[in-house]
Amino acid sequence: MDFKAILEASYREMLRRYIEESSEVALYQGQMFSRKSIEHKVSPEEIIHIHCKVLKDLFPDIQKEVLSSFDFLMEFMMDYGLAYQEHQSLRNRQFEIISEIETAASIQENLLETPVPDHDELDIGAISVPAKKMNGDFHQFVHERERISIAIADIIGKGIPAALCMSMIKYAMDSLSESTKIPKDVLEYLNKVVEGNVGSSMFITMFYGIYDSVKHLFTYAAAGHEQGFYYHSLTDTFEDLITEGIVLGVDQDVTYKQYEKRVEPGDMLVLLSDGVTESKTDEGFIERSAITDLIQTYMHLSSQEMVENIYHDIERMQNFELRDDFTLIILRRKQ
Amino acid sequence: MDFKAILEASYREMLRRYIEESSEVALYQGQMFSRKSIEHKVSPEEIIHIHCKVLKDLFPDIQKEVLSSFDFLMEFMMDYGLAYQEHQSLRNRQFEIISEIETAASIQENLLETPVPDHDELDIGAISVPAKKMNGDFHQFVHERERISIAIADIIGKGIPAALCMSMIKYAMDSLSESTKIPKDVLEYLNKVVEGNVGSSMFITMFYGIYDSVKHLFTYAAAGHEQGFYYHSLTDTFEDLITEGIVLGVDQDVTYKQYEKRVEPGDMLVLLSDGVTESKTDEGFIERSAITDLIQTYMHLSSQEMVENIYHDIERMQNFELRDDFTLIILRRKQ
Amino acid sequence: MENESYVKIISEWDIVEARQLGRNIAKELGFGTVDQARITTAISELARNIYLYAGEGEIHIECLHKFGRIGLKVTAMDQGPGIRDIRKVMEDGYSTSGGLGAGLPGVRRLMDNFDLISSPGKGTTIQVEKWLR
Amino acid sequence: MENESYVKIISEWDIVEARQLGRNIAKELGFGTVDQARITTAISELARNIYLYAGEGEIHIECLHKFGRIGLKVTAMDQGPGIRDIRKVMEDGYSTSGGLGAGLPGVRRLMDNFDLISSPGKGTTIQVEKWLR
Ligand SMILES: [Mn+2]
Ligand SMILES: [Mn+2]
Ligand SMILES: [Mn+2]
Ligand SMILES: [Mn+2]
Repeated sequence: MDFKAILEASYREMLRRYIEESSEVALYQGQMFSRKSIEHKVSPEEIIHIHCKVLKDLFPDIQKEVLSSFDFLMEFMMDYGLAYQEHQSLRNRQFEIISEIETAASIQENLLETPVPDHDELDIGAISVPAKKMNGDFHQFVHERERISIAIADIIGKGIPAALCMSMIKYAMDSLSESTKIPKDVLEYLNKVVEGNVGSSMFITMFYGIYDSVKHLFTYAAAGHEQGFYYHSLTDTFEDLITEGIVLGVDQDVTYKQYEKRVEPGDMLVLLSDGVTESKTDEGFIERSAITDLIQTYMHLSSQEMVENIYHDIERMQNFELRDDFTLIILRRKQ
Repeated sequence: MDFKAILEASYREMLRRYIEESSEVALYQGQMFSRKSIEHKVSPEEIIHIHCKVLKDLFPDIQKEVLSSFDFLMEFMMDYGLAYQEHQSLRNRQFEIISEIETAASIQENLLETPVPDHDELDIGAISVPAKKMNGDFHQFVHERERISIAIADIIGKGIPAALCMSMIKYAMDSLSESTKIPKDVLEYLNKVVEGNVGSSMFITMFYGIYDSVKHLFTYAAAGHEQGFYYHSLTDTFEDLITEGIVLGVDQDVTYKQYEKRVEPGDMLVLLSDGVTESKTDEGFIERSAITDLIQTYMHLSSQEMVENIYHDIERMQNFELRDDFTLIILRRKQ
Repeated sequence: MENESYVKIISEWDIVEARQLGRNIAKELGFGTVDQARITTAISELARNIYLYAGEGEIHIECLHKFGRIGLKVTAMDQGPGIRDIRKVMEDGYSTSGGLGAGLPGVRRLMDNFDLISSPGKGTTIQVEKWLR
Repeated sequence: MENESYVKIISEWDIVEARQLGRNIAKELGFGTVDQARITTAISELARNIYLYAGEGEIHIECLHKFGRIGLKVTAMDQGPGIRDIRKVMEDGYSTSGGLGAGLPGVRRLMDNFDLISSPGKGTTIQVEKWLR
């Protein structure tokens, strides 16, 4: 027996039972069965037709006009049926594109993998989550002897174009010679790369810092990037990590200012992308103070646990819809 | 009055008229109106509800059981309604993704733009057309003093992942120091880049050659790339440009063989990607000899006209559907 | 019943007439109510396309008897501007987005066979068939 | 009518009971037939998720009276395996592809507010609300 015959027979039985008993069971069975008919691509106008046919059987003395009303209802449902069939086909195509994007995203993830440095005196945590499949945020740790460099960048824009652009930045970073690894020089070099290669449509914000783990000195510079926070353990207060400097890719000949910070035991550096601070909840954008509040809440945990908990809280505040790529790094000098 | 109230009133009127006259006009109006309700995101279960309500009004003595049957029908339509709402949302997302891919494609096009060198003694033509929106073929000309270098590469795979990978190759090519610009060295360097960066999932075939326009000597090497053709003007014959060498990205320590060809006046170098030779028509794959036949046909034209005509002929042979990215370069030493 | 009937599409009323003709013939041939409605919807869409984009044209309806099977064939023809990008109009989600209705992909779904010939500036001919099961 | 009622979900029959409870309360609160069916479908989906993925759990139904408005709140809770990737299950087309039904995006569409807390290994709590218009 083909599905349509089964459908008709079951429909008759379920409807008869429902009319007799008015029971919730019959309605539940109806819903379960309707999924099967969706699976079998039965369109809604056919359901109307079956309903009408079954009524005629069950109530032989039903008004002729009532029966004929179903012709009208069926006609009315016709376009719904077509929209619904289009749905099936769009969904299939979408799955194709999505699987392509997922492949690209996993290549990207591979490419950008950057293990968090393990250091006796430092406790570092990092999380980076794309809003869509592909990440337009970038971060990288490089650990060479006493120096740990931390880069965090955000391509203006999201998705595939941003990801394309970012794989270039990554490559440019890798080809930095060791001598250039002074924050302001790095930004000036990358600025030229972006200006030359990416075209006028793409801009990149970046924060680049080097932590000297012998002197406990943090040297940094930034190009239009979201300001981080500095946590003073002694006074239990947060301070903005203020930096000046235009985004990468606007002007060939920009120079960047460089800053320094002596890091005391228990102090924390908090670096982020604007996806963290510009999270939008039902009540509007969250305040920067909401981030520092969350840090306070989780401060007793390790840096990695901190960034993960903060991410999960903000994800929930946004109803699980990220509006921008989200990157958060915390570096704490151990007590 | 909001749309649902209008819908209900119109539905009543149209149904009343249809039951009275059984006319096609009423059905046509019903269909037109149903599009409006689709536009206003009215779901099918609501249509069922309105139908039932209107029937009750029009036929006050309708059987109670018939009316209650609509509760069942409504329940049955519920999942159809949800599928239909999902359709709206999927379609919006699809349009978003497509526009994103188009942006990425235009960034890529910008990035890969490579003007064809203009030279007194040489006539060069090039065409590269992606099968999907984004190109997984790559070609580049660099003209420095007497040397013209020509690179042509094909990422195994198409679409977004290939494009992502290719923007890296482009960057790696740009950062080649001048001293490394010997075909076999270039391939060995790029092989290491691909192996280190792209991960095990991506392979790239490449042909790299340097034309010395003083000595008219063409030096070249290839990594698993589709073989080109060499045209001898004197004998009016084609020869395959045979090369040995494994694709990039398989093994760190590969070395490549280098070849040389002295180019006489009227001779031609034909470089291509496998999208040209593996074009599939209704009669199966086209033969490599079909390409040389086409070149013979258009040989009286300039190199640029040649590659464009050949592309258009092959596009038509395939019913305007490219199955792979298509790149064709012809370099002719003028008579 | 004649073997071929047709309706000239000039005004919106002609769309209704083409629908009616199609429904009648489908009924006579023995199509069930749901298929009658599908054939009518397809005709409606084709006629409406003529009315909206070409100004005028014709809808022909033929009975098919081939290999012992019975079917119905609808031909919609006009001398309108033609379709510039056929791959685009046959794409899902293209015409439905603005509430424009089923569009040609919808017509293709409603019927069994679909064929389209169009030359820019010369007009469009669309032929669709549905077979009795 | 009490202010909160609940059904333990252990067998498939309990899904029906939860639906019935929800429909009754929705009706008493004055929701129309369509909204009653929507609330019931949402409850059905939540209860079924508990039954299929957590084995057992509870569906609580409360009446809401806030700012002079009347609403209905459904809480579904279990101590099941939890949801590992919340964003994934909230994605359109993810659950419906296998004919699995509305899924959580469907539940979200059927109701006005949606909230979800889940910890892997500890369980899931979903709260949804619908307001009388
Ligand atoms: Mn961004
Ligand atoms: Mn951002
Ligand atoms: Mn390829
Ligand atoms: Mn290829």
